[in-house]
Amino acid sequence: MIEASTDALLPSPGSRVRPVRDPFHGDLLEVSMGPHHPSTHGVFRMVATLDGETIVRLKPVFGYLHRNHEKLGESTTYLASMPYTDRLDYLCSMTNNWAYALAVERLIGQPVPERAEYVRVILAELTRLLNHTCLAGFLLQDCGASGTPLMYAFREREKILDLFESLSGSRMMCNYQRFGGCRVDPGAHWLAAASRVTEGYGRFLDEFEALLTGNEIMMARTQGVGPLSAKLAVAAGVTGPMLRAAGVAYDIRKVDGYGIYPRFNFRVPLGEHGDTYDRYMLRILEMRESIPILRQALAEIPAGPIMDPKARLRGLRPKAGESYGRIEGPKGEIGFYLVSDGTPNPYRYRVRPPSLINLTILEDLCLGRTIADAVIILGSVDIVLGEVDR
Amino acid sequence: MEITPEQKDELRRHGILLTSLEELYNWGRSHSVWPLQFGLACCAIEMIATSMARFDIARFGSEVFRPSPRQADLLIVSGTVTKKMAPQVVRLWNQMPEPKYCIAMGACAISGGPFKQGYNVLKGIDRYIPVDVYIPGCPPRPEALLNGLITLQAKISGQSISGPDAPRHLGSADSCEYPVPEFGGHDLEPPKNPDLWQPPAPARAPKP
Amino acid sequence: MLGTGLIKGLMVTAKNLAGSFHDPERLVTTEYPEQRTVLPQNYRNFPFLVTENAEDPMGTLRCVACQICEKECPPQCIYIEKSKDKKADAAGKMQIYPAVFDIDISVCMSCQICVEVCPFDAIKMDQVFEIATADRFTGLLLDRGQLSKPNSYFHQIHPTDAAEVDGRLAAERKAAAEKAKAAAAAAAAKAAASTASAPSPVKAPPPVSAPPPATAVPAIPPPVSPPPPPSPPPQP
Amino acid sequence: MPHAEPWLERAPLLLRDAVNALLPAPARWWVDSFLDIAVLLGVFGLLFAFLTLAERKVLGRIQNRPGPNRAGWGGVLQPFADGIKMLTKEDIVPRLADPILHFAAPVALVAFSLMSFAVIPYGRHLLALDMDSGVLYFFAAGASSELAVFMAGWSGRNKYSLLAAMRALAQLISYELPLLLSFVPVVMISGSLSPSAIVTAQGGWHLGFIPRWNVLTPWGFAGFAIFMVASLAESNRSPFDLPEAESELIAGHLTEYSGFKYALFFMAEYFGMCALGGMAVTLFLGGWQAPCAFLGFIPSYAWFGAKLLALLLGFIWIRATLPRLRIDQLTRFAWKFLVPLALVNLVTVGFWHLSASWSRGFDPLRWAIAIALVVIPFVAMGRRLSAGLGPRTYRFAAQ
Amino acid sequence: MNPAMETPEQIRDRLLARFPGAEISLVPNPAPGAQPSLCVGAAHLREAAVFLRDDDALRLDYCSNVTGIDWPKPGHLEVVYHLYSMALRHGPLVLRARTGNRADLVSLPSLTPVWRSCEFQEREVFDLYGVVFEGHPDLRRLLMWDEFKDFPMRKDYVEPPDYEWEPTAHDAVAAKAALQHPAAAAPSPAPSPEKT
Repeated sequence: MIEASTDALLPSPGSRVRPVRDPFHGDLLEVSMGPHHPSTHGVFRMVATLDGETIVRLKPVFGYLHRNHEKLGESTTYLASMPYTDRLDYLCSMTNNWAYALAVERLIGQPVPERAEYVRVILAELTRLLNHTCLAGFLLQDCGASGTPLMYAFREREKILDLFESLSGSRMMCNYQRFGGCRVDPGAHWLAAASRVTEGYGRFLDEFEALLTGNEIMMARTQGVGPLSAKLAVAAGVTGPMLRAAGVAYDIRKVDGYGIYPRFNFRVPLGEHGDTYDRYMLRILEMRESIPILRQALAEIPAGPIMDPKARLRGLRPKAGESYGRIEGPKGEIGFYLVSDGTPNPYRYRVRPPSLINLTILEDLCLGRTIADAVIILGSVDIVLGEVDR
Repeated sequence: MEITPEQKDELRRHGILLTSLEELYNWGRSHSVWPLQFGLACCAIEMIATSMARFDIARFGSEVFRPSPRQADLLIVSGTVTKKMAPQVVRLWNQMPEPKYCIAMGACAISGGPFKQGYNVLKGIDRYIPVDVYIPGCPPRPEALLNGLITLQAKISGQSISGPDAPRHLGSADSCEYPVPEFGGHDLEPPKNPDLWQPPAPARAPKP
Repeated sequence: MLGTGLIKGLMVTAKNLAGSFHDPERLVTTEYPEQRTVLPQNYRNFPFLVTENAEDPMGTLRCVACQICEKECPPQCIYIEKSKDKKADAAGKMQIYPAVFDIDISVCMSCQICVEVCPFDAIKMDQVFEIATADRFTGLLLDRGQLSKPNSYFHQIHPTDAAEVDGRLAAERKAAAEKAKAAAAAAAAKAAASTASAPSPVKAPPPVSAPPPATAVPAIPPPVSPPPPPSPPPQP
Repeated sequence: MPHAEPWLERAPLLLRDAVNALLPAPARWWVDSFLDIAVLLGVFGLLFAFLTLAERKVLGRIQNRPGPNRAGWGGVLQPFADGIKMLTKEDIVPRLADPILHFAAPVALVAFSLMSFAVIPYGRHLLALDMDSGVLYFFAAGASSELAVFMAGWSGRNKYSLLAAMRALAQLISYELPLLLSFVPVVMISGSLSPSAIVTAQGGWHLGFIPRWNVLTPWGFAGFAIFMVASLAESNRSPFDLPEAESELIAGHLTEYSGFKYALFFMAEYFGMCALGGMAVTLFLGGWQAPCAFLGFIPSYAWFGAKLLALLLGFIWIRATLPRLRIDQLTRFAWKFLVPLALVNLVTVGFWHLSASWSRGFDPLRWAIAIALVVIPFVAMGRRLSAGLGPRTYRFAAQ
Repeated sequence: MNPAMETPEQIRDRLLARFPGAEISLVPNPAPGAQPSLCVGAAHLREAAVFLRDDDALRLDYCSNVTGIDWPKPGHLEVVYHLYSMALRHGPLVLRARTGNRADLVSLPSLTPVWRSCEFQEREVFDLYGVVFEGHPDLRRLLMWDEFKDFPMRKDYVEPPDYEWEPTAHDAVAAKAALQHPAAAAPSPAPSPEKT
């Protein structure tokens, strides 16, 4: 364990940092959780200062998975960055693909055929199911359930992964979307398989909720733990289910209406307390809302080309300019900001990482709580280190 | 009297189990490889998937993912090791008790993989710690990890506990502590462990 | 409340415990080394080079060393050196061929971009994933010999793709042959001796039906790619 | 039993007599004791080995997978592979650790949990040590394990271990009280602290077919439930596995233990589980008594074993399902819920004892009052404990 | 869908009216989206940001994205903020700020006091580009370790020499390796490989 670095630790504006006691007083214990810790979801590190088991200061430390995504994006072509986006948030490669494709399409003014838009919606919603399922499993694992919810979650995840694999060729690193459409056409066979998975998902959610949602221990652990106020959430740029759990109705699918989302009829669930339980339940509810979207998309998907015939695969040289494409990823707003200088490589390739920005308020949520709470609060933020550190 | 493997097979066929201490030792080790619960990046998700119901690494007795390195036998380096993370990985390796094994899972752990040109990415964990099995793939399928585990089990079973081929931990001179790199102003110091990492000379000069 | 939630949860697990003995939905394990999941056709792991003929893999590589894949490969794990000479390909047309074609699978990210950008259908994705090895340096650098696999293998792992590719190639070759024939006829009609048909574009090799001119063409002995010989390290 | 005991029932006695016959009288006491110890160690050692396997298998089945099945036939040899590996692992003692305590903690823990095995009556004739106050001895031995856990957590010089040690102390002391209170009713009813007497008192059948086990009375059921919850906590099992909370404290007090010392902790945990399960069987489930008269031909130790295994399976089942509590909730649960319930249960059992002389016709009334005495405090205190918690309804954004 | 927001031109004019003398210019964007951005001088950046956040017609309460860009050509570092409004559900407005140069005049006022979401992102820009944000509550390196001296996302950053084993080296890698191993990249490496 490395000691925390220097103490330039003034409270952030708006945070409820309690004044830290004199460090020479000697009654505080500093625990470095991570980068190798079972429930930091990767190589995240929190330096927690404890008074007993109560957290009086908690500083996240990043960068243990900083693999220079943005630098690499500047040194490769636009197309070559696509497979790298898979590895950002490695649970949701399809939505990352989409956000990146959207940014590039805006940069070069590339239309997308109707069928591809539908396929993108289907894949994005499947990704949402997958991500939220995994999150629920991991969160309950952090609560101390010994593997069972996670196992059930991964059992269902495998079904979606099978879909992804048979469509794109890879379980996790799909690299499926292209500027102006998608790579291969999902046949009728695949769409039928997707329908089967969609129809079976409600049953799984029922079972999963029966397992632990009504569980008294689970409620005691999560209700009232780490409440996030709407005001702080907006100021801190929190997005995604975390923001909506705090009661702010802001879903980019509704606000931006990117792709063909305005055609879909779905509701946006909102939390009231903004606590860990709300964050967990919001994900469950969003999954339940994703099912009708999937159903509608699978029923309405038109025939037609999957790629814009004029779209170019190689040799993309956008004119100098910039664009920002963002979508509602499962974790929040995933955005790509591209600056082109007319060369085949982006001049600046920036990823707006929802997980990193959602972590801004981690300390605020954890102060005054115990280590056990910090673990589940972190779990409910839903981070993936590939995206936090990039 | 020396017994050849053929004779032993013959005896086994007749129902006579002939087990040496060595075999028993290797059998025990190879069927009880407990991995460290240690995920780095994308491959970690596939590692988790391997321990889940569909693939079930438990069948090989390896589902006991221990969170503390003190109780683990196997370090699965599952993902990109950044330079910021490398000292911790080496430290974890040093904290594990012998006999211990290391699997480099996925391209990043082997060589830095797709991210090897990054400034903060270690170009292969074998620069600092000895790796027993390399599993290429990005990420390797869970089956590929199982295959790597089987390869490792075969490797353990093939070890002799004496003689020049004895595994590292049975040689007395070795301290089994690997130097932990330190953060420097521009890179890790040292950037590699020269005792471990001896790449063959480059096959060719870079293209002009 | 009052423990009903706990009991509900216990019932779920009990159902799964009982179900694991009779319901395949509740015992989903594929016992890997003995049983295998059927890999979908689209599954990709590492690239391989398609050869037309299993008998003579080095002589019938589809690859013409155009180096597009090398340029487009995101992690830059392909290394190609063009041959200095030309050699007849499977269709008998003289082509440049890759004197060296290495893929470092310790770097490859299985993204399939090389396959997408290849105009010759020469590189495709393999499905072999059981390649765990203890050999760091030579075991993970695949050379031309290890990479080349016959078209029949491609048919075996990606039947739909392979049929499509074969159809396309056959059509192209046929078109090229007709074009060549027409050109030849025109040329003959003109009887202008000096204008031989220019080298046709790479996309249009001669018809596949043409007999492999293995004897007619002064074939260079198929260069068996040697393992990269060591040379003194240039770096400190 | 009116008829002669079956051969199997007497088998242990016969074995002992056979051994004794070979020995001179002065050596008999020593040999008998050694025999007891050896059998206990052997049986529970094997039970420990196969319990780990069973846990992994059952957990696997609950999680839709088969669990270990490669080592040996269908995985039976898995524990032995683990054992061989554990025995041959390097034993690391951190440089800053207290080496003596670091060594003593696992040894003491196993020793304490083994001591508790002495007083449990495993069968009609199977009891290592027949003490008049065996139950007290049992809980005294069990309580000592707190010391060992604290030793383990403190000696490793690891922050996580230290936190775990603190948690362990808080947890184990909190749950000693409900554990002890929950068996007082049994003592009140059977009038003895001797385990064998308690088992004997549970012999026979109501109405000819309902066994007179303590668990089949209102107070007995409540006591049994409290006892089981408290023993889950005492043996650090999920949902009370806070000291080694994996997702929070790495491995808690075991963080710095490797090799066989770690295996000893593991062993102690399972021994503790077996001992507490065995005591629960003794106190509430009629010990070695058969549930029906006509099943009396099955030897008593088999009944004991079956009941013990059922309880252990329950432990595993619970572990597979429930998440973990937080330390403050854990202690609150003990002090504000279990202890008051256990105290109320004393009232219930007092009433039960006093009303024993009521005539047959009042039996339904007697049961109703006793059940009310159990259920009403349970509901009242449960509501208070879970005040503010509950399922929620969610609203949806208009746009 | 986004309700209409004032155009950047209108916003610039209102800002100029509110802060006379402030350096505020419109940066055109030739891409098809063609949304120009506002470049605000460091002196008035904080006030302009507060105005944008609190103005009733704008209410840009959500700073989504903070990007650093290195421009060695004109010779400055640039920080780009993408602003949205959660209250009025419109956006984005792209706000830019530029440092004086890339060597010593690299400080800009921090916008973390205005939008808390800038906290980590500004730290990241500081870490990777070396822009010093004045008034940031906790300006430390975010991703790299504290002892690190370089700013790796700048265009002129040179990576440390660790390209010992590059079996497929070419192009960019080769260029990097050549920088680090001049001997290997010399026109005629003495022991040339077997290439014919």
